[in-house]
Amino acid sequence: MLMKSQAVEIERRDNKEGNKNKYIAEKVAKNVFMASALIAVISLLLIIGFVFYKGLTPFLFKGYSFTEFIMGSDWVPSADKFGISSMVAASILATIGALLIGVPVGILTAVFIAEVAPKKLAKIISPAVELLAGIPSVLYGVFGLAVIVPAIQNVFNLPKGQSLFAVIIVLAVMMLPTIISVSETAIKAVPQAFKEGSLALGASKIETIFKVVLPAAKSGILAAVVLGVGRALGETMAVILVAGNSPVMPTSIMDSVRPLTTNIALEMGYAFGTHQEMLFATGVVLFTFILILNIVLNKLSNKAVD
Amino acid sequence: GSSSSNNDASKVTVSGSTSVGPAMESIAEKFQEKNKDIAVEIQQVGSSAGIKNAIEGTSQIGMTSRDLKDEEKNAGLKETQIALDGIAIITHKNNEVKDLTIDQIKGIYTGKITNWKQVGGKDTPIVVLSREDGSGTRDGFQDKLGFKSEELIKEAQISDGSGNIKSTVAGNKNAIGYISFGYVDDSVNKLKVGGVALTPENVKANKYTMARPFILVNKEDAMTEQSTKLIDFILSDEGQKIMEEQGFISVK
Amino acid sequence: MNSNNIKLSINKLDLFYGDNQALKNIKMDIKEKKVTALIGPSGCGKSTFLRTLNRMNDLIENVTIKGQIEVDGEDIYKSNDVIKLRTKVGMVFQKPNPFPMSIYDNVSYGPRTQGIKDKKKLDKIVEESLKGAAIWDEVKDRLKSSALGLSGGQQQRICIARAIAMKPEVILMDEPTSALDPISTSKVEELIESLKDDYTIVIVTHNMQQAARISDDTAFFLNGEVVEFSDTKTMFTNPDDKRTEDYITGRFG
Amino acid sequence: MNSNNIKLSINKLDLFYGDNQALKNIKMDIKEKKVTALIGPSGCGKSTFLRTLNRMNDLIENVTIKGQIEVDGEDIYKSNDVIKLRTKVGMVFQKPNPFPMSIYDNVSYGPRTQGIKDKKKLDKIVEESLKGAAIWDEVKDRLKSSALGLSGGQQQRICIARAIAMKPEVILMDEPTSALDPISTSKVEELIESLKDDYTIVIVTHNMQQAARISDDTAFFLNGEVVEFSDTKTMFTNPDDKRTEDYITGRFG
Amino acid sequence: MRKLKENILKLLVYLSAAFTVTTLVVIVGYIFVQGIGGINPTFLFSDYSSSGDGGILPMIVTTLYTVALSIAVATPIGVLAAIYLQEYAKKGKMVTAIRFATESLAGIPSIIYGLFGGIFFVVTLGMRYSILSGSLTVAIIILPVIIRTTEEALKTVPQSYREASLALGSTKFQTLYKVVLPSAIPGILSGLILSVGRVIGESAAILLTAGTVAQMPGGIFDSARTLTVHAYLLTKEKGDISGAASIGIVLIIMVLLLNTIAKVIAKKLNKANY
Ligand SMILES: Nc1ncnc2c1ncn2[C@@H]1O[C@H](COP(=O)(O)OP(=O)(O)OP(=O)(O)O)[C@@H](O)[C@H]1O
Ligand SMILES: Nc1ncnc2c1ncn2[C@@H]1O[C@H](COP(=O)(O)OP(=O)(O)OP(=O)(O)O)[C@@H](O)[C@H]1O
Ligand SMILES: [Mg+2]
Ligand SMILES: [Mg+2]
Repeated sequence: MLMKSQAVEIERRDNKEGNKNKYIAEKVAKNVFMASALIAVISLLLIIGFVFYKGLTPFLFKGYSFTEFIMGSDWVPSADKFGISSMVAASILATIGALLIGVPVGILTAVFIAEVAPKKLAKIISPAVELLAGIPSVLYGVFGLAVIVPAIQNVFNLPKGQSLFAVIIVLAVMMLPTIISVSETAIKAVPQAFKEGSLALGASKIETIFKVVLPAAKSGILAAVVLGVGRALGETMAVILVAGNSPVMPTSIMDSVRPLTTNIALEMGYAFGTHQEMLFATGVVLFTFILILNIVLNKLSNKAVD
Repeated sequence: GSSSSNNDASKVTVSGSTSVGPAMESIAEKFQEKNKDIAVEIQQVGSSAGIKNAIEGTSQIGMTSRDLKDEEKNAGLKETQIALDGIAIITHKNNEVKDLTIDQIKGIYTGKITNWKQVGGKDTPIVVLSREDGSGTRDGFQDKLGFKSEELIKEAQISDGSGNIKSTVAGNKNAIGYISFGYVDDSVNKLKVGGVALTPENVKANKYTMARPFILVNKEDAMTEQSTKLIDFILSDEGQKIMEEQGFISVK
Repeated sequence: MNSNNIKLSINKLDLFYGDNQALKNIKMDIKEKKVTALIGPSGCGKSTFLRTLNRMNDLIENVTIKGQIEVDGEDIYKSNDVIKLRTKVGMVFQKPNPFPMSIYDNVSYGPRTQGIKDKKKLDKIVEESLKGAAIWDEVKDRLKSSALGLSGGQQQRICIARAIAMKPEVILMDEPTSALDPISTSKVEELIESLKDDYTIVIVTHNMQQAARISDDTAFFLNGEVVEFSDTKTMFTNPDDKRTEDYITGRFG
Repeated sequence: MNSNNIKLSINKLDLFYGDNQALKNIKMDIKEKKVTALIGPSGCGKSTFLRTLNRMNDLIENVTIKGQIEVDGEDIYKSNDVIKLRTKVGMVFQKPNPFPMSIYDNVSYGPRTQGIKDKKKLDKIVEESLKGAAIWDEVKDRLKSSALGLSGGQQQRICIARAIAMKPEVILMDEPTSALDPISTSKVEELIESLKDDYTIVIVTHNMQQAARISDDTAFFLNGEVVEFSDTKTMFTNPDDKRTEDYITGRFG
Repeated sequence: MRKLKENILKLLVYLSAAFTVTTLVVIVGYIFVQGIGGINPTFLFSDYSSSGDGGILPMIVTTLYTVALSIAVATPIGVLAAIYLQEYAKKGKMVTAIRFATESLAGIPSIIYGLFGGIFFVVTLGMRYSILSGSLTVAIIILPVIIRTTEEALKTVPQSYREASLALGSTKFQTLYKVVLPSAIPGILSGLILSVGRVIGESAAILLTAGTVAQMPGGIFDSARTLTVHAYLLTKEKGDISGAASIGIVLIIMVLLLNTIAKVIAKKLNKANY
């Protein structure tokens, strides 16, 4: 029999040919990976350190009160008044609003591209969305200023259109590309076997998507949301143009607001000394804010599925 | 391009205010035409960064559109005023109010006047636009009107940059703002102040009082033959003429 | 009720993966409330055939299907209601594919999509189905833990439970006992035996004894063709075709 | 060579998935160049046990392993060289898991990672291995097409071919014929028979006849314990334990 | 009931897609309408002049430099770091902490990165205002995006592939390189495309590190002005919206080209995948 003859000339394929290389490669690779992770972590730590050092200086060494900073309502740097309560409120409201619009629209669009749309259509929309990611935020701002702001002003018959509402729309639109492309990849990676299993049980395509595919892609979708929110929150250039930037506590969605990020970007160019440090302190607050947001998002998405 | 070493003797590095920057670019172009062996590098990174760069030696010359703060002055910088910039008060093109007094403007910016009809216009609220705290234009503007940042009406819309104020005013019929004279165009309406129009002549003659200086700062020991030559060129008749062409007002 | 009613009627069925013909001119009548076994060497097209019966091949790109399949006299490839079809025609896949959810959620998935919300009702369905699939005792204490943490055979039985929880009219089973030990196998066979009273069952198996034991009709596939299709007794005692005989007796190949 | 050399020696092996004990105090000596069969009901720990032998369970989180496993007298959980271990101890998984690559690339994968680059040599290995796994004829014309487009049984044989292409010393097979028709099954059994001359083989099977036919020793697992471990003949003719007897004769449960 | 719910969900999916597509069309349309008038050969292919009749060639070149450099720096570090976190590092507090820090940094406004880069690269490391400083700064900005998307891509590769490869005596690295990474390419690619977008769209951070010199850069050690910085300065100082929109058109086309190139390359890399 065939197998016999083969068995006779058996030749074990162990540690002979080029096998040493493989061990070396493994060692080298592991170290390279670790080094990269280290570089990444170090550069990220450097930035965190830098922001915190700069941002905490006024409170640690200059006798400013952190509570007053957080709770204070007046922001007049030239008069040495640094209170950001209105900005914290603006940031929270703007983020929640943008999340409420951007996240569902983004995820559902990803669903459309990955599962619902005909292949040909998906092939057009998907790169088009990536295009949205490449448009500089300045242009989103210009667009917001020239189109969205007047639209709000006219539709609601207001003296001005710069408002929390405009910020929410612009942010929601800006987080879309990230949420869509990252979720799309996650949805596409869900094994066919899961879908088959569900469809074979008489579930419709939509049921399959919402009950099996999305939960199975949850980790990727969460990443999409986190990155999308990050992109939107870190965005300043567009927001500056549509927010109005008045440092007052918003009482309605049509009020002008100054979110934390804009405060930083707006004044950094001319800021100096304590004023500049206070802008970094704003960054520290923002960082904490995002940290909390991420924790909440993680918790929420864990609950939603288990 | 050229090597970027700071010690490169043939290179002059300038950085700072975005208001001064474009004018400096024009000057540099002319200057380089005349001095082929000298390269001028201009960074528009904001007044504060420019001053900081001059102090730290990242640049030889800093450009600022605001006065130096005490701490900055202590760093031993030499200041050279190279031009004046008139501050234009602008409104929407369809706004029928064409002239305001200093007091009216101050009233509007401090919240005492909130409706256009109080100054002879339509019965619509006034949307006040201002620059960010720390801005040179804002400093100059408030100085001349005589009020402090704290008094600025809380609801004022804040924009960074003359361009953004101009775009916003051009799009909102209720708005009022102020920008650097060099950037005014016919998309907006430039107001007279107390009956005086903003022209270089009027600024020079001190009739139109709302103006701010453009200043170059430098550390003495950072200066080279070339950088000194550049400053001299700016202050020369030819340099000042370019400044005027750019819409600013000569200091001579 | 006439027990020789035709539940599924397949006629002139051709199937291509791209240019590759995997099913050739299949003709077969599957009787209601009977067990029909599909046998044949690996790669001969059994799974492919099974998957055409509930239009699962619709999901694969580049598949071309010609011919006719009727369920209860209705051409399934003409109707648009795939969902109704699949509710009627349940399936257990060759590779166990539990959802990444808890065991309970896996089994109650079908009923829930059917709109059943009553917790008690669902509990009952889950228990019955798991018992039916001979796995209740093993998992009753861990219904809330993930189905992915189960052994291969356990996963397979979960998938069986998931399919019968739907109470379909036809159940397609692709080697449902391939990963099972003899005891579970005989339990599943018992289950099939008892399901026969109410369901039409089509089963792919590599186990000749199993086919002989549980099926009423048997189809022998070879290279995408049905070589022989007749009642099981005849086929196993007195096959028409030489190739069938060779295969059944293991003399083939 | 003494054919009763001990190749793998397992001692006091406990394994936990989290808090759940899946293997309890296993003791077993697996002889060189013999076939050892693992039998037992679904979920009893056969796969888990098999996967400890080449440290595949290292990849699962929350697994705790106690006790000792020696290959050629060396404690595999003490040594750091898992790679050498796995080169020596090959594996065929319960669920066929071909790579998303061509058939050729799947089979030549192992040799290539071992540094073999010579195209001719690789061609030869691929051909031999596919022949050995009784699938050469079916795929020889489509070696360059994706292994994922194969039928279940074909995929399983590709995975067998992939494992023997490495020429390991020990081959662990988790139900290698579960998805195969009788002919392929007997071909794989022949393969195992012939491999025995050079390899030590551990095989999980649910098929008692298969265990009886091909193995020299058999271990019967129940609830994570080895109830009985002896040479196959004894076990199938004269089992020590009542439970073994019940299981083998199908009277169990 | 079931049908109704189903139809509502379906409707929501379609509405969302419609919203996205409309937004896209309106924004891109706006940019084209505003900017197309400014597009001409002189604008595209001639050197910049402060008098306004010059072109944006130096900015185009600078943008390409910046994209190439920052992607070249961030991709290997980001992808390799993600591999380390996902495949090598012991799951635990440390990894969770790193992931959290990474994600939270993704939300810090880029101007802060700019200030950091302005101190760290420009002054401390003596790189001065240069394309290099700018690229390194944005490289840090896009690091979180690359790390996180790569991690997700790795997670979606079925464990059975890894098991199969390791069981064949492959090293972890071989497994990664030959099986895992090819399967993860689409995910990594979408991260890269997002990052290219982010680099191209960045203004504040680059302005403070690469500077704004409107001249043709001689190399990566020169200070220069990217397209976006140019657009930013135009809108901010001059309110020149149509100028900015013209640049926007150039950027859109550039993004389109870069994405296509990225996909072609990925396809090549991905030949192992069926
Ligand atoms: N990854 C896992 N996490 C938690 N529990 C597991 C995991 N894998 C297996 N188990 C449990 O360990 C026990 C033994 O499983 P194992 O896969 O070893 O069974 P088996 O004997 O191979 O069964 P089968 O014949 O069905 O494949 C089972 O109860 C199973 O549910
Ligand atoms: N998705 C696919 N794309 C291309 N060819 C396929 C695909 N699925 C199956 N085939 C081919 O179609 C033929 C029939 O496959 P099928 O899965 O129906 O076989 P089977 O009879 O179920 O075999 P097994 O007993 O091994 O499961 C085989 O040659 C197989 O390679
Ligand atoms: Mg099959
Ligand atoms: Mg098993």
